[in-house]
Amino acid sequence: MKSVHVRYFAMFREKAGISGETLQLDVETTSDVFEQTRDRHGSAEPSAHCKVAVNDVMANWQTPVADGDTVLLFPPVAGG
Amino acid sequence: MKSVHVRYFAMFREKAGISGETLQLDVETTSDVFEQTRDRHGSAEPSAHCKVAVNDVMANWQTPVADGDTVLLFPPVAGG
Amino acid sequence: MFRINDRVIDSEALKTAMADPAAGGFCVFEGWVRNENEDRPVERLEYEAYEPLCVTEGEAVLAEASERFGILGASCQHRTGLLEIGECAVWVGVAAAHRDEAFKACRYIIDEIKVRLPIWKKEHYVDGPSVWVNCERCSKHQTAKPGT
Amino acid sequence: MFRINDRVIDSEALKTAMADPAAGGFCVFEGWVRNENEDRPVERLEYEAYEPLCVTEGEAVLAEASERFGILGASCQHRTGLLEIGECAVWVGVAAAHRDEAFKACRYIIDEIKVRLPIWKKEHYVDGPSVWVNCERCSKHQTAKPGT
Repeated sequence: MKSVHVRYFAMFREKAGISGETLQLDVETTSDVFEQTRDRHGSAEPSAHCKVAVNDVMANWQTPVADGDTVLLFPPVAGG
Repeated sequence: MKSVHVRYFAMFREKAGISGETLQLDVETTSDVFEQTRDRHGSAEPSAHCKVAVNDVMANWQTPVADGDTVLLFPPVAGG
Repeated sequence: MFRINDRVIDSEALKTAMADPAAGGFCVFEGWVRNENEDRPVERLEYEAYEPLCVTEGEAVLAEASERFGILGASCQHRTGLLEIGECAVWVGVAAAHRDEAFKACRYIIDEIKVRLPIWKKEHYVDGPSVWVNCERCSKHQTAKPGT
Repeated sequence: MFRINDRVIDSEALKTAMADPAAGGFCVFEGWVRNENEDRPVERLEYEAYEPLCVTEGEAVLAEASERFGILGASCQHRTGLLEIGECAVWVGVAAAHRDEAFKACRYIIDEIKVRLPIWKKEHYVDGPSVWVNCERCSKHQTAKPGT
Protein backbone atom coordinates (compact mmCIF):
# COMPACT_ATOMS: atom_id res chain seq x y z
CA MET A 1 0.00 0.00 0.00
CA LYS A 2 1.13 3.49 -0.84
CA SER A 3 0.13 6.79 0.64
CA VAL A 4 -1.05 8.90 -2.34
CA HIS A 5 -2.22 12.50 -2.28
CA VAL A 6 -4.98 12.78 -4.87
CA ARG A 7 -6.27 16.13 -6.13
CA TYR A 8 -9.53 16.58 -8.03
CA PHE A 9 -10.25 19.46 -10.43
CA ALA A 10 -13.33 21.08 -11.95
CA MET A 11 -16.01 18.44 -12.56
CA PHE A 12 -14.04 15.83 -10.58
CA ARG A 13 -13.79 18.17 -7.60
CA GLU A 14 -17.48 18.93 -7.68
CA LYS A 15 -18.42 15.24 -7.86
CA ALA A 16 -15.98 14.25 -5.12
CA GLY A 17 -17.16 17.14 -2.95
CA ILE A 18 -13.53 17.76 -1.97
CA SER A 19 -10.51 19.18 -3.75
CA GLY A 20 -8.17 16.48 -2.53
CA GLU A 21 -7.48 13.72 -0.05
CA THR A 22 -4.73 11.36 1.04
CA LEU A 23 -5.52 7.73 0.37
CA GLN A 24 -3.83 4.40 1.08
CA LEU A 25 -3.87 2.67 -2.31
CA ASP A 26 -2.46 -0.49 -3.85
CA VAL A 27 -1.36 1.13 -7.13
CA GLU A 28 1.49 0.97 -9.63
CA THR A 29 0.54 3.68 -12.11
CA THR A 30 -1.58 6.81 -12.47
CA SER A 31 -4.08 4.68 -14.34
CA ASP A 32 -4.58 2.56 -11.20
CA VAL A 33 -5.16 5.73 -9.18
CA PHE A 34 -7.74 6.93 -11.69
CA GLU A 35 -9.63 3.61 -11.58
CA GLN A 36 -9.48 3.20 -7.82
CA THR A 37 -10.81 6.71 -7.19
CA ARG A 38 -13.53 6.47 -9.82
CA ASP A 39 -16.23 6.08 -7.16
CA ARG A 40 -14.95 9.29 -5.55
CA HIS A 41 -14.55 11.57 -8.59
CA GLY A 42 -17.70 9.93 -9.91
CA SER A 43 -16.78 10.18 -13.57
CA ALA A 44 -17.84 7.93 -16.41
CA GLU A 45 -15.08 9.51 -18.50
CA PRO A 46 -12.52 7.11 -19.94
CA SER A 47 -9.08 8.13 -18.75
CA ALA A 48 -8.10 8.68 -22.41
CA HIS A 49 -10.18 11.88 -22.36
CA CYS A 50 -8.57 13.08 -19.16
CA LYS A 51 -5.10 14.23 -18.15
CA VAL A 52 -2.90 13.53 -15.17
CA ALA A 53 0.10 15.07 -13.47
CA VAL A 54 2.39 13.70 -10.76
CA ASN A 55 4.05 16.13 -8.36
CA ASP A 56 3.25 19.09 -10.64
CA VAL A 57 4.72 17.49 -13.77
CA MET A 58 2.46 16.48 -16.65
CA ALA A 59 2.37 12.68 -16.84
CA ASN A 60 0.51 9.96 -18.70
CA TRP A 61 -1.54 6.96 -17.65
CA GLN A 62 1.51 4.67 -17.57
CA THR A 63 3.47 6.92 -15.21
CA PRO A 64 4.52 5.05 -12.04
CA VAL A 65 3.24 6.31 -8.70
CA ALA A 66 5.51 6.17 -5.64
CA ASP A 67 4.65 6.35 -1.96
CA GLY A 68 4.04 9.99 -1.03
CA ASP A 69 3.37 11.20 -4.60
CA THR A 70 0.71 13.77 -5.39
CA VAL A 71 -1.50 12.74 -8.32
CA LEU A 72 -3.54 15.46 -10.01
CA LEU A 73 -6.61 14.20 -11.85
CA PHE A 74 -7.74 16.51 -14.66
CA PRO A 75 -11.11 16.05 -16.38
CA PRO A 76 -11.26 16.87 -20.12
CA VAL A 77 -9.74 20.31 -20.61
CA ALA A 78 -11.40 23.24 -22.36
CA GLY A 79 -9.06 26.19 -22.52
CA GLY A 80 -9.41 29.14 -24.85
CA MET B 1 -6.84 58.68 -83.13
CA LYS B 2 -8.36 58.86 -79.68
CA SER B 3 -7.95 61.43 -76.98
CA VAL B 4 -6.79 59.45 -73.91
CA HIS B 5 -6.14 60.80 -70.42
CA VAL B 6 -3.21 58.81 -69.04
CA ARG B 7 -2.27 58.87 -65.37
CA TYR B 8 1.05 57.65 -63.99
CA PHE B 9 1.58 56.40 -60.42
CA ALA B 10 4.55 55.90 -58.10
CA MET B 11 7.62 54.87 -60.13
CA PHE B 12 5.83 55.63 -63.42
CA ARG B 13 4.98 59.13 -62.22
CA GLU B 14 8.54 59.77 -61.11
CA LYS B 15 9.99 58.53 -64.40
CA ALA B 16 7.46 60.49 -66.49
CA GLY B 17 8.03 63.57 -64.36
CA ILE B 18 4.28 64.24 -64.47
CA SER B 19 1.28 62.60 -62.86
CA GLY B 20 -0.79 62.60 -66.04
CA GLU B 21 -1.31 63.98 -69.51
CA THR B 22 -3.80 63.89 -72.34
CA LEU B 23 -2.45 62.20 -75.45
CA GLN B 24 -3.74 61.58 -78.98
CA LEU B 25 -3.15 57.86 -79.48
CA ASP B 26 -3.96 55.24 -82.08
CA VAL B 27 -4.97 52.53 -79.60
CA GLU B 28 -7.52 49.75 -79.21
CA THR B 29 -6.73 48.41 -75.73
CA THR B 30 -5.03 49.34 -72.48
CA SER B 31 -2.10 47.24 -73.63
CA ASP B 32 -1.63 49.57 -76.59
CA VAL B 33 -1.66 52.56 -74.23
CA PHE B 34 0.96 50.92 -72.03
CA GLU B 35 3.26 50.21 -74.96
CA GLN B 36 2.83 53.60 -76.61
CA THR B 37 3.59 55.47 -73.39
CA ARG B 38 6.53 53.30 -72.48
CA ASP B 39 9.02 56.00 -73.45
CA ARG B 40 7.19 58.36 -71.10
CA HIS B 41 6.75 56.17 -67.99
CA GLY B 42 10.18 54.83 -68.77
CA SER B 43 9.61 51.36 -67.43
CA ALA B 44 11.22 48.13 -68.49
CA GLU B 45 8.50 46.26 -66.61
CA PRO B 46 6.43 43.85 -68.67
CA SER B 47 2.77 44.82 -68.45
CA ALA B 48 2.04 41.43 -66.85
CA HIS B 49 3.66 42.76 -63.66
CA CYS B 50 1.63 45.95 -63.72
CA LYS B 51 -2.05 46.82 -63.31
CA VAL B 52 -4.39 49.10 -65.15
CA ALA B 53 -7.72 50.79 -64.57
CA VAL B 54 -10.03 52.59 -66.97
CA ASN B 55 -12.22 55.41 -65.65
CA ASP B 56 -11.62 54.29 -62.04
CA VAL B 57 -12.57 50.66 -62.66
CA MET B 58 -9.94 47.92 -62.43
CA ALA B 59 -9.32 46.57 -65.92
CA ASN B 60 -6.94 44.20 -67.68
CA TRP B 61 -4.59 44.50 -70.64
CA GLN B 62 -7.31 43.45 -73.10
CA THR B 63 -9.77 46.12 -71.96
CA PRO B 64 -10.85 48.39 -74.89
CA VAL B 65 -10.07 52.09 -74.67
CA ALA B 66 -12.57 54.63 -76.04
CA ASP B 67 -12.09 58.24 -76.99
CA GLY B 68 -12.08 60.35 -73.84
CA ASP B 69 -11.25 57.48 -71.45
CA THR B 70 -8.91 57.89 -68.51
CA VAL B 71 -6.32 55.11 -68.30
CA LEU B 72 -4.52 54.65 -64.98
CA LEU B 73 -1.14 52.91 -65.25
CA PHE B 74 -0.08 51.18 -62.05
CA PRO B 75 3.46 49.85 -61.58
CA PRO B 76 3.82 46.60 -59.57
CA VAL B 77 1.93 47.04 -56.33
CA ALA B 78 3.35 46.55 -52.83
CA GLY B 79 0.63 47.00 -50.24
CA GLY B 80 0.80 45.80 -46.68
CA MET C 1 5.60 35.05 -21.85
CA PHE C 2 2.60 33.04 -20.66
CA ARG C 3 0.32 34.40 -17.93
CA ILE C 4 -2.90 33.10 -16.43
CA ASN C 5 -4.88 35.11 -13.91
CA ASP C 6 -8.28 36.70 -13.24
CA ARG C 7 -7.38 40.17 -14.49
CA VAL C 8 -8.91 41.81 -17.56
CA ILE C 9 -6.62 41.30 -20.56
CA ASP C 10 -4.93 44.53 -21.63
CA SER C 11 -4.25 43.72 -25.26
CA GLU C 12 -2.55 47.04 -26.01
CA ALA C 13 -0.06 46.57 -23.19
CA LEU C 14 0.64 43.00 -24.30
CA LYS C 15 1.25 44.19 -27.85
CA THR C 16 3.43 47.11 -26.83
CA ALA C 17 5.65 44.74 -24.88
CA MET C 18 6.29 42.81 -28.11
CA ALA C 19 7.50 45.77 -30.19
CA ASP C 20 10.52 44.69 -32.23
CA PRO C 21 12.14 46.75 -35.02
CA ALA C 22 12.87 43.53 -36.94
CA ALA C 23 9.18 42.51 -36.97
CA GLY C 24 7.22 42.98 -40.20
CA GLY C 25 4.19 40.94 -39.24
CA PHE C 26 2.15 40.64 -36.07
CA CYS C 27 -0.70 38.19 -35.67
CA VAL C 28 -3.15 38.13 -32.76
CA PHE C 29 -5.86 35.71 -31.78
CA GLU C 30 -8.40 36.61 -29.14
CA GLY C 31 -10.97 34.17 -27.79
CA TRP C 32 -14.16 36.03 -26.89
CA VAL C 33 -17.01 34.76 -24.72
CA ARG C 34 -19.88 34.23 -27.12
CA ASN C 35 -23.57 34.23 -26.35
CA GLU C 36 -24.40 30.68 -27.40
CA ASN C 37 -22.89 27.21 -27.68
CA GLU C 38 -24.44 24.39 -29.66
CA ASP C 39 -27.68 26.40 -29.92
CA ARG C 40 -28.00 27.05 -26.20
CA PRO C 41 -27.98 30.69 -25.07
CA VAL C 42 -25.04 31.31 -22.73
CA GLU C 43 -25.17 33.95 -19.98
CA ARG C 44 -21.54 33.90 -18.88
CA LEU C 45 -18.52 31.62 -18.60
CA GLU C 46 -16.41 30.53 -15.68
CA TYR C 47 -12.82 29.40 -16.13
CA GLU C 48 -10.98 27.28 -13.62
CA ALA C 49 -7.30 26.49 -14.07
CA TYR C 50 -4.51 24.73 -12.29
CA GLU C 51 -2.17 27.67 -12.67
CA PRO C 52 1.26 26.13 -11.90
CA LEU C 53 0.93 23.57 -14.70
CA CYS C 54 -0.76 26.03 -17.04
CA VAL C 55 2.32 28.20 -16.83
CA THR C 56 4.69 25.26 -17.38
CA GLU C 57 2.71 23.94 -20.36
CA GLY C 58 1.95 27.40 -21.69
CA GLU C 59 5.63 28.35 -21.70
CA ALA C 60 6.42 25.02 -23.39
CA VAL C 61 3.89 25.76 -26.15
CA LEU C 62 5.39 29.21 -26.74
CA ALA C 63 8.91 27.75 -26.90
CA GLU C 64 7.76 25.10 -29.38
CA ALA C 65 6.21 27.77 -31.59
CA SER C 66 9.43 29.78 -31.52
CA GLU C 67 11.48 26.78 -32.51
CA ARG C 68 9.13 25.49 -35.23
CA PHE C 69 8.36 28.77 -36.95
CA GLY C 70 11.41 30.96 -36.28
CA ILE C 71 9.38 33.86 -34.92
CA LEU C 72 10.69 36.88 -33.06
CA GLY C 73 8.34 36.71 -30.09
CA ALA C 74 5.19 35.09 -28.75
CA SER C 75 3.00 35.94 -25.79
CA CYS C 76 -0.20 34.58 -24.30
CA GLN C 77 -2.53 35.53 -21.49
CA HIS C 78 -5.50 33.45 -20.31
CA ARG C 79 -8.16 34.52 -17.86
CA THR C 80 -9.71 32.64 -14.99
CA GLY C 81 -12.92 33.30 -13.08
CA LEU C 82 -16.26 34.62 -14.27
CA LEU C 83 -16.40 36.27 -17.70
CA GLU C 84 -19.29 38.07 -19.33
CA ILE C 85 -20.37 37.82 -22.99
CA GLY C 86 -17.95 39.69 -25.22
CA GLU C 87 -15.01 39.58 -22.80
CA CYS C 88 -11.62 38.36 -23.95
CA ALA C 89 -10.78 34.99 -22.37
CA VAL C 90 -7.47 34.37 -24.09
CA TRP C 91 -5.01 36.51 -26.06
CA VAL C 92 -2.21 35.16 -28.24
CA GLY C 93 0.23 37.47 -30.03
CA VAL C 94 3.10 36.57 -32.35
CA ALA C 95 5.66 38.91 -33.91
CA ALA C 96 7.73 37.69 -36.85
CA ALA C 97 9.78 39.01 -39.74
CA HIS C 98 7.09 37.88 -42.19
CA ARG C 99 3.39 37.18 -41.99
CA ASP C 100 3.45 33.50 -42.84
CA GLU C 101 5.31 32.53 -39.67
CA ALA C 102 3.23 34.92 -37.60
CA PHE C 103 -0.06 33.33 -38.71
CA LYS C 104 1.18 29.75 -38.41
CA ALA C 105 2.72 30.21 -34.98
CA CYS C 106 -0.33 32.04 -33.64
CA ARG C 107 -2.60 29.24 -34.82
CA TYR C 108 -0.28 26.60 -33.39
CA ILE C 109 -0.24 28.28 -29.99
CA ILE C 110 -4.01 28.65 -29.59
CA ASP C 111 -4.62 25.10 -30.87
CA GLU C 112 -2.17 23.64 -28.35
CA ILE C 113 -3.31 25.87 -25.48
CA LYS C 114 -6.86 24.61 -25.93
CA VAL C 115 -6.02 20.92 -25.70
CA ARG C 116 -2.99 20.75 -23.41
CA LEU C 117 -3.44 23.19 -20.53
CA PRO C 118 -5.34 22.22 -17.38
CA ILE C 119 -8.13 24.75 -17.88
CA TRP C 120 -11.85 24.05 -17.53
CA LYS C 121 -14.80 26.07 -18.67
CA LYS C 122 -18.24 26.08 -17.11
CA GLU C 123 -21.06 27.52 -19.15
CA HIS C 124 -23.80 29.34 -17.28
CA TYR C 125 -26.93 29.14 -19.41
CA VAL C 126 -29.89 31.45 -19.60
CA ASP C 127 -32.27 28.50 -19.41
CA GLY C 128 -30.84 25.82 -17.10
CA PRO C 129 -28.09 24.59 -14.77
CA SER C 130 -24.41 25.25 -15.49
CA VAL C 131 -22.36 22.62 -17.31
CA TRP C 132 -18.63 21.95 -17.60
CA VAL C 133 -17.75 22.18 -21.27
CA ASN C 134 -15.55 19.50 -22.65
CA CYS C 135 -12.71 19.92 -25.03
CA GLU C 136 -13.45 20.16 -28.71
CA ARG C 137 -11.67 16.91 -29.39
CA CYS C 138 -13.91 15.06 -26.92
CA SER C 139 -17.12 16.93 -27.57
CA LYS C 140 -18.65 14.21 -29.70
CA HIS C 141 -18.31 11.68 -26.90
CA GLN C 142 -19.54 14.19 -24.35
CA THR C 143 -22.72 15.37 -26.04
CA ALA C 144 -24.03 11.80 -25.95
CA LYS C 145 -23.94 11.93 -22.16
CA PRO C 146 -26.17 14.70 -20.86
CA GLY C 147 -25.74 15.58 -17.23
CA THR C 148 -22.08 14.63 -16.90
CA MET D 1 -15.12 48.46 -43.58
CA PHE D 2 -12.01 49.35 -45.57
CA ARG D 3 -10.19 52.63 -44.99
CA ILE D 4 -6.98 54.08 -46.38
CA ASN D 5 -5.53 57.35 -45.13
CA ASP D 6 -2.48 58.93 -43.52
CA ARG D 7 -3.71 58.73 -39.93
CA VAL D 8 -2.14 56.57 -37.23
CA ILE D 9 -4.04 53.28 -36.96
CA ASP D 10 -6.05 53.06 -33.73
CA SER D 11 -6.27 49.30 -33.37
CA GLU D 12 -8.32 49.41 -30.17
CA ALA D 13 -11.00 51.58 -31.78
CA LEU D 14 -11.08 49.33 -34.84
CA LYS D 15 -11.50 46.28 -32.61
CA THR D 16 -14.15 47.86 -30.41
CA ALA D 17 -16.21 48.65 -33.50
CA MET D 18 -16.26 44.92 -34.30
CA ALA D 19 -17.66 43.72 -30.97
CA ASP D 20 -20.29 41.05 -31.59
CA PRO D 21 -21.88 38.86 -28.90
CA ALA D 22 -21.97 35.94 -31.36
CA ALA D 23 -18.20 36.10 -31.95
CA GLY D 24 -16.01 33.49 -30.26
CA GLY D 25 -12.82 34.15 -32.20
CA PHE D 26 -11.10 37.32 -33.33
CA CYS D 27 -7.98 37.32 -35.49
CA VAL D 28 -5.85 40.35 -36.27
CA PHE D 29 -2.93 40.88 -38.59
CA GLU D 30 -0.81 44.00 -38.38
CA GLY D 31 1.93 44.84 -40.86
CA TRP D 32 4.72 46.70 -39.10
CA VAL D 33 7.52 48.72 -40.70
CA ARG D 34 10.65 46.70 -40.11
CA ASN D 35 14.19 47.91 -40.00
CA GLU D 36 15.61 45.90 -42.88
CA ASN D 37 14.65 44.33 -46.17
CA GLU D 38 16.77 41.79 -47.97
CA ASP D 39 19.69 42.64 -45.70
CA ARG D 40 19.56 46.38 -46.31
CA PRO D 41 18.92 48.59 -43.27
CA VAL D 42 15.72 50.59 -43.77
CA GLU D 43 15.23 54.02 -42.20
CA ARG D 44 11.54 54.55 -42.98
CA LEU D 45 8.84 53.66 -45.51
CA GLU D 46 6.65 55.78 -47.69
CA TYR D 47 3.30 54.51 -48.97
CA GLU D 48 1.55 55.98 -51.96
CA ALA D 49 -1.93 54.80 -52.92
CA TYR D 50 -4.61 55.56 -55.43
CA GLU D 51 -7.28 55.80 -52.79
CA PRO D 52 -10.53 55.57 -54.83
CA LEU D 53 -9.60 52.18 -56.27
CA CYS D 54 -8.03 50.99 -53.02
CA VAL D 55 -11.40 51.46 -51.36
CA THR D 56 -13.28 49.68 -54.16
CA GLU D 57 -10.87 46.75 -54.24
CA GLY D 58 -10.47 46.68 -50.47
CA GLU D 59 -14.23 46.48 -49.93
CA ALA D 60 -14.39 43.74 -52.59
CA VAL D 61 -11.73 41.72 -50.74
CA LEU D 62 -13.63 42.04 -47.43
CA ALA D 63 -16.88 40.96 -49.11
CA GLU D 64 -15.16 37.95 -50.67
CA ALA D 65 -13.77 36.92 -47.28
CA SER D 66 -17.23 37.18 -45.73
CA GLU D 67 -18.75 35.03 -48.42
CA ARG D 68 -16.01 32.39 -48.51
CA PHE D 69 -15.52 31.92 -44.79
CA GLY D 70 -18.89 32.81 -43.25
CA ILE D 71 -17.41 35.27 -40.78
CA LEU D 72 -19.29 37.81 -38.68
CA GLY D 73 -17.25 40.86 -39.59
CA ALA D 74 -14.05 42.05 -41.25
CA SER D 75 -12.29 45.37 -41.21
CA CYS D 76 -9.10 46.79 -42.68
CA GLN D 77 -7.19 50.04 -42.47
CA HIS D 78 -4.09 50.88 -44.51
CA ARG D 79 -1.85 53.88 -44.06
CA THR D 80 -0.32 56.20 -46.61
CA GLY D 81 2.57 58.64 -46.31
CA LEU D 82 5.78 58.38 -44.33
CA LEU D 83 6.03 55.70 -41.66
CA GLU D 84 8.77 55.11 -39.14
CA ILE D 85 10.25 51.77 -38.07
CA GLY D 86 7.79 49.92 -35.82
CA GLU D 87 4.69 51.77 -37.02
CA CYS D 88 1.62 49.84 -38.13
CA ALA D 89 1.11 50.16 -41.89
CA VAL D 90 -1.90 47.90 -42.22
CA TRP D 91 -4.42 46.40 -39.80
CA VAL D 92 -6.81 43.55 -40.64
CA GLY D 93 -9.37 42.26 -38.10
CA VAL D 94 -11.84 39.40 -38.47
CA ALA D 95 -14.54 38.33 -36.01
CA ALA D 96 -16.11 34.89 -36.38
CA ALA D 97 -18.03 32.33 -34.38
CA HIS D 98 -14.97 30.04 -34.34
CA ARG D 99 -11.25 30.53 -34.72
CA ASP D 100 -10.75 28.53 -37.91
CA GLU D 101 -12.78 30.95 -40.05
CA ALA D 102 -11.23 33.94 -38.29
CA PHE D 103 -7.67 32.83 -39.11
CA LYS D 104 -8.44 31.82 -42.69
CA ALA D 105 -10.36 34.98 -43.54
CA CYS D 106 -7.72 37.23 -41.96
CA ARG D 107 -4.98 35.55 -43.98
CA TYR D 108 -7.04 35.74 -47.16
CA ILE D 109 -7.64 39.46 -46.70
CA ILE D 110 -4.02 40.45 -46.11
CA ASP D 111 -2.81 38.22 -48.97
CA GLU D 112 -5.26 39.81 -51.42
CA ILE D 113 -4.71 43.35 -50.15
CA LYS D 114 -1.02 43.02 -50.84
CA VAL D 115 -1.34 41.95 -54.45
CA ARG D 116 -4.53 43.65 -55.66
CA LEU D 117 -4.69 47.18 -54.28
CA PRO D 118 -2.96 50.08 -56.03
CA ILE D 119 -0.51 50.81 -53.22
CA TRP D 120 3.21 51.38 -53.61
CA LYS D 121 5.95 51.34 -51.06
CA LYS D 122 9.18 53.28 -51.20
CA GLU D 123 11.98 52.22 -48.90
CA HIS D 124 14.24 54.92 -47.55
CA TYR D 125 17.55 53.28 -46.70
CA VAL D 126 20.17 54.23 -44.18
CA ASP D 127 22.92 53.79 -46.78
CA GLY D 128 21.62 54.90 -50.17
CA PRO D 129 18.89 56.34 -52.37
CA SER D 130 15.23 55.40 -51.89
CA VAL D 131 13.76 52.60 -53.98
CA TRP D 132 10.21 51.64 -54.92
CA VAL D 133 10.01 48.19 -53.43
CA ASN D 134 8.46 45.87 -55.95
CA CYS D 135 9.47 47.75 -59.04
CA GLU D 136 13.00 46.42 -59.05
CA ARG D 137 12.09 42.95 -57.85
CA CYS D 138 8.61 42.34 -59.14
CA SER D 139 9.44 39.34 -61.33
CA LYS D 140 10.60 37.51 -58.26
CA HIS D 141 7.71 38.76 -56.13
CA GLN D 142 5.12 37.85 -58.74
CA THR D 143 6.22 34.28 -59.23
CA ALA D 144 7.56 33.33 -55.82
CA LYS D 145 5.62 32.83 -52.65
CA PRO D 146 4.15 35.92 -51.01
CA GLY D 147 6.61 37.91 -48.93
CA THR D 148 5.64 39.83 -45.85
